[in-house]
Amino acid sequence: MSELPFAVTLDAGSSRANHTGTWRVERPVYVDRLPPCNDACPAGENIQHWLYDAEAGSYEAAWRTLVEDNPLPAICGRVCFHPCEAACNRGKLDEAVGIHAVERFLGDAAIAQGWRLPAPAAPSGRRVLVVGAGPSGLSVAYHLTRLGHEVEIREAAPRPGGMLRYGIPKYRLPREVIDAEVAKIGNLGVVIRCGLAVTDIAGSMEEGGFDAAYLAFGAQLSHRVQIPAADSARVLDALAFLAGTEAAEPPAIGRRVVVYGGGDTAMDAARSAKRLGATEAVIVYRRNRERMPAHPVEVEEALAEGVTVRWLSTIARVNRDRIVIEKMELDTAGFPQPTGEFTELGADCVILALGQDADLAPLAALEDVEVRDGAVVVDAHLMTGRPGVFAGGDMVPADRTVTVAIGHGKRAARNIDRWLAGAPEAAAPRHNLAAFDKLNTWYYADAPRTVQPELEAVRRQTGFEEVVGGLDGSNALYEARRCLSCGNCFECDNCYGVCPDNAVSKLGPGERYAFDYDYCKGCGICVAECPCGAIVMVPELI
Amino acid sequence: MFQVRIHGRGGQGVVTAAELLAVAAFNDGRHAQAFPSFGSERTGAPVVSFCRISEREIRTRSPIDEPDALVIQDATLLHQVGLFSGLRPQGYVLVNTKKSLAEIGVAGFVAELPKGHVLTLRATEIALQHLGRPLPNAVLLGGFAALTGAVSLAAVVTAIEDRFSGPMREGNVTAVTEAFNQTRAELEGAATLERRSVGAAPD
Amino acid sequence: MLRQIEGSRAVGESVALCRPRVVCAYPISPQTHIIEGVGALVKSGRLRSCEFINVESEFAAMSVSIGASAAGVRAYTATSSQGLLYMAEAVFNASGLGLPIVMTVANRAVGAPINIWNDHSDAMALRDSGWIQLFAETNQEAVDLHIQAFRLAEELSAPVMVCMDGFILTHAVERVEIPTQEQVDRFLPPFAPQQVLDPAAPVSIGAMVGPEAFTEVRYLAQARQLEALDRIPELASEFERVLGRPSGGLVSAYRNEDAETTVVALGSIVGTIKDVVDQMREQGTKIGVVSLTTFRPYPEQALAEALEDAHRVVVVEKAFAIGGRGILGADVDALVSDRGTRTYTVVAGLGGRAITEAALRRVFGEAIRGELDRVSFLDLDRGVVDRELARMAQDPRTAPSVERVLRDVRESAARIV
Amino acid sequence: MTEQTIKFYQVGSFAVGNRLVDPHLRTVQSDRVRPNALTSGHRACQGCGEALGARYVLDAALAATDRKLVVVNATGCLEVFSTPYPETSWQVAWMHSLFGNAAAVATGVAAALKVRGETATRVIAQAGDGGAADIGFGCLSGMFERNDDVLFVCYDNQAYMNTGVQRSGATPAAARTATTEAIGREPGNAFGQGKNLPLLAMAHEIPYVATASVADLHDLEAKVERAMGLRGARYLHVLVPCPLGWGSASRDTIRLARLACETGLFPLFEAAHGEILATTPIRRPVRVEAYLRPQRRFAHLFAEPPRTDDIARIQAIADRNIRRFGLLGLPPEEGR
Repeated sequence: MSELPFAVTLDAGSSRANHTGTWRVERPVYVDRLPPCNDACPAGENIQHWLYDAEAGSYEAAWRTLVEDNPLPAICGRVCFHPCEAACNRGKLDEAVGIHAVERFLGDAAIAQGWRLPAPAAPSGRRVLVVGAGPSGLSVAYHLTRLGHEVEIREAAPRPGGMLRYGIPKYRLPREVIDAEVAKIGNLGVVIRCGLAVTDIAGSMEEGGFDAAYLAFGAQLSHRVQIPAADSARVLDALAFLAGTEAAEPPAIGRRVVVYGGGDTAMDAARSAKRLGATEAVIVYRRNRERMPAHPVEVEEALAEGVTVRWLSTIARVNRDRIVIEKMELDTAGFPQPTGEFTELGADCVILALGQDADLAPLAALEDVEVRDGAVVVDAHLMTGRPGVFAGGDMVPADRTVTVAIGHGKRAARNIDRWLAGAPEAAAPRHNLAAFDKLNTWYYADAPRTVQPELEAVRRQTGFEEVVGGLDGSNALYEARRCLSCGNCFECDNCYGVCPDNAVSKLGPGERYAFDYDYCKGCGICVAECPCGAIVMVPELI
Repeated sequence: MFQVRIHGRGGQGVVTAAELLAVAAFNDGRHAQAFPSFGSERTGAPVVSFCRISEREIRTRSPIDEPDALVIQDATLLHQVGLFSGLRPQGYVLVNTKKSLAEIGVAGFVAELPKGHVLTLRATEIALQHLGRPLPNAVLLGGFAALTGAVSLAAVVTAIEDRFSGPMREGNVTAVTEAFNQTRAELEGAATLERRSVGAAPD
Repeated sequence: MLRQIEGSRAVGESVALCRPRVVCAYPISPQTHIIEGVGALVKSGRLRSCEFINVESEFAAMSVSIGASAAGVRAYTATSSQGLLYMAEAVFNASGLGLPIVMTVANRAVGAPINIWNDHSDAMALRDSGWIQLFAETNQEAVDLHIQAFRLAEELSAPVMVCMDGFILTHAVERVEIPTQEQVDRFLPPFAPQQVLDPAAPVSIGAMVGPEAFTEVRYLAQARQLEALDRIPELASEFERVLGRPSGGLVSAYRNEDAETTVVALGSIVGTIKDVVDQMREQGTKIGVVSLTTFRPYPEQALAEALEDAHRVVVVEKAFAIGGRGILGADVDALVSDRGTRTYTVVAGLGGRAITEAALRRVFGEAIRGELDRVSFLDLDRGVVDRELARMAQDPRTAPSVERVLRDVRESAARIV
Repeated sequence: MTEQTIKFYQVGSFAVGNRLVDPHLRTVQSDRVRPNALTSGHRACQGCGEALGARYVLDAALAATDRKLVVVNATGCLEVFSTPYPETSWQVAWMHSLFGNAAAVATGVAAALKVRGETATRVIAQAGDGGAADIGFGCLSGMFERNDDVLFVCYDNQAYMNTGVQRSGATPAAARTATTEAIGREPGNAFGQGKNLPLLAMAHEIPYVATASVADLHDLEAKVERAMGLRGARYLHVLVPCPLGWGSASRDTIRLARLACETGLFPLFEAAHGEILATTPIRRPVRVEAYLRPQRRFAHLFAEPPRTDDIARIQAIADRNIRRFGLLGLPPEEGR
């Protein structure tokens, strides 16, 4: 073929010499946003990240990502009230991703597969005393050990777990799960000494050569109220009762049990009573359902199991086989006020579940540790007034939940580490939140949440078998894949595909994409069509 | 140069006749030029076609307004104005009819033409007899050959054989030959009276 | 092989011998027999590996040819009159893209009033389309010019239009020498396109060219046409060598040596003029005729040489630039007037009006005696025109004059017949 | 259940690809080394739907034909913005002849390829709605009727955009263009019978007719692949929003294409030999207002007082499509 006709015929692809990027007044930029689930997690888990691993079927990788923040996934997956799911953007689309179910699946898989927690860093030569082997103590011990510090946990109870073991019934949290995850932490070299109550903190640190201490002995004293009662009346406190269910010889409660209180412990007590053979388990609560502190799920499960509730009632007196109840009414401020109306209710036993207090006696000796409203005062780094002594969990002012306690442990570990190193705090910058309005949900296929199998009601009332079952491999994958990856690129190729100017380069698996600003005209289609809101337009600085 | 004008109606093969005549002349080793009266004629409408025959190359493209011969395929055209216009004094006329010249009443027009230059031929009848179809055009060329001697019978037959196939071919060849012989006979009949030779070569 | 054959069929044979690979057919008189002929040769298998496509319009006919040519095969089509104008846009496009398409134009008048008969209005309307335009005097020349046209088009990457008079040539049955395939193959090599749509070596054909380069594109097109002025005579002589017959070229002169009066014309009318020249020479008139086989590119130099000794030039042409003057006439006048040569334009044969030898003898005589208008219409019916002009003078708002003139002509015709 | 068989819920079937989707299930556009038949540096407006559509269709066709493809382009935006001397954005064998003759030129190319025995090389003709529905319809219909081996793709942006947004035979009712101003008693384009090119193509009973949208890439690519798998005349009608002509935000190009389908105003379907084979059901039905409101060419419908009557007529058109094509997953209307 001879020379091409001048001008009329052109060689292919020559327009790349024409840099249309100069037309642009705004430029697209890739960003990472903070997913609502991560934002809401008290333990500071990178939930989206471990779901990203899980959705690829890489369960061990997912578990490893998970335990970067929380060493107790099998436990949290069962007992955490998962604020992450309340925050999940998918909830606005169909239903929230069943994050806790996947977490539990990963935790259980780790137990079944015998995956080991990441090995500790090189020994720092520093020793830290942890008081209390509850979730917070276990968490801090784990993180400190990974940082290379030597940790010893002292626990007053005969076995580790604290409220996990003595506050939560086994039908919600099987004990072998506690044992397995505690064992993983023990395997890292954490020394856990049970049946050893610490009464003299300073002395113990001195004698044990500890450079710092973390106090997490929780709140195990049941709150006491004065109720007129006949000598013959049988009155128990909830924590003792629940702890008793752990013992070989469970406490005698009779057929008709009244539980006084409206928190989760009240629910646990009532449901446990049922399991111990009570034909009636009646909860007496002074306010109405809306104002009940117990977690709704707990209430529903309790009612489903035949527990009944007397709303707007207080116990005026306890007799041998019956109690007197006074009707209440809420004032404008929502506080219950007596009405003077009384009724009676048959009861072989009354269990008081009116909240717990921390036993702060051991702190009395530490004059520089301030105690206010029955809680230890700590600074932003969870350090008490006494340098090197930190505190967390139920004994500091915060929500008293397992996950919050675990979160305290993680934070405290970082802070103790810095304190030991004498390093200043280096606060990591937080990304902007990936709110629902940042998403283009068209690109997400419809996928309803998987329902975890539940133990049928009859079997629930006859034993302490675990009520809620777990996911299997396939539906865990399914559930993980329901994640919208809010605010963070998951390489769907949309931007690469929808650019009319081929101004997006695909960098390959895990490498995401790059804009070619030589050609990008700034139309913004990539921003509009990004499913997860990981691109923003910023003005060109001309 | 010998120039022929053929009159007929659309569908009677007027144009074909001129072409066959040209091919026949070509077969005789002469130059020939056949062309229709260009236009979009429809069946039944009066149609004219032309043919020039010459010893030399024919260059002119002008219409034939002074023909040496007229072939009239359809007697109903006879009284059309200008049918005989431009006919040379020594010209020939061949009319397709079974009637006599007197009967068709053209005596007046052809009075001054030489004796034996005006003949009638029952071409349609002959065509029906040999082709089973009223297609007089080829048949008339047989009579034309005999009347004018402008082309040989053999050349006409060859032209027909090249042009047609099957029964049309056979039928036309027979018909043309019969037409030629009839005409020749008719002329000879006249000649015995007139002592006149026929088939004079064209100028 | 020497045959007594209709012009259209002869051209069909000739085109087939050139082995076109894509042929488009759309009927229009008087072109139709040509494309029917080619179609029959494809159907019968005599013309092999050729796509014969019945298209929906002349516009499509040229467009399909454009695509085929751009895809690297030899493409051919034929048309007339309204058809040529209907495809006009594509005609310009083919030359602009430098595609060597060959097209026969069976010349016919352009309406309204609709008229199927011969003149050159159609070809002249596309005079500036960038195509090379060749005019055939005889059917023999028409046959030969097509063979040369493909060679010329493909050498220059420019389309060629072979013009032949509708009916007068297309429907005339006369003696024509049809070359052998072997002869044509020797003269016409296989098509080697300058550009081709090839997925393996992609290019973009038909870019948009702005003011910065459009002039240059046009200049190069002109250069290509001027190149044709050199190639056409060379090809003509090579053609004679291979096929043993002179044909084509730029201009051809007949008895023009020592001629004081030279007639210039295009196409089949030249034959009639030659007879008239002979007749007038016999009376001692020094007259000759020069015909342009190549009209575009305009063979300025060759024509100028042919007209060097003429005292006067009479241009007989079958077209007229309404509002202007003769088209060929103007070209010729521009060429010779500065030497003081007087030129006359005789517009003749419009819409198939017969051009008689007598009429030609008359106007040539008038020209020689200096009695001829610079521009005149041969055999114009003055009566009709004068009556119409008079009527228009009285009432400017009458029906289109053209209709009236036609009616009068019909009336007078009825009186004659 | 094995991993492959699990649908990837972050993407479903709407996005253009994903790290966990099987390679064979990914779109051509998601390929890191896709052909880019129309490459960077072209002069299309920001957010040009036609530039997208052309790349989507031709890349898919190149993939389906092992890159043996010739493209014929009618005059129009696509041609002007892609090939201004001295640069061309095409990376395929491409030619432009005229506005109205793309189908015929393609016929010529196909015929040439046939006689050259290069039957593996396929031909696509592409034009805007003007070059297909109006000035080019004669040639298009002829190509259909002869069943020439050409896929004709119409990138429908519903007006003559190249010349400054004038009405075409494909301009929707009530739309404002430079020649159907939004003034007077009947503002915008009149409510006529419309010129439904896909149905006209079906009337030719050619082997394949389909409609597609730049908002549903999997669907579009599947249709191109299907079309390239067939011989004879095929027709693909792609809706390509034009930010300039529609008066929409450049970032909304794909969103509007999506809404056109979800309202029922632009039904997605496939037909063979004149009979509808399949329709792509509407996923999340919406009223036409959602589609009309973001476009300035319909702004007069929402002025004071709003033209509820016209909006209702447009909704009726959408409803008829939904009935006729069974766009809600119901069987297509009988005796269509």
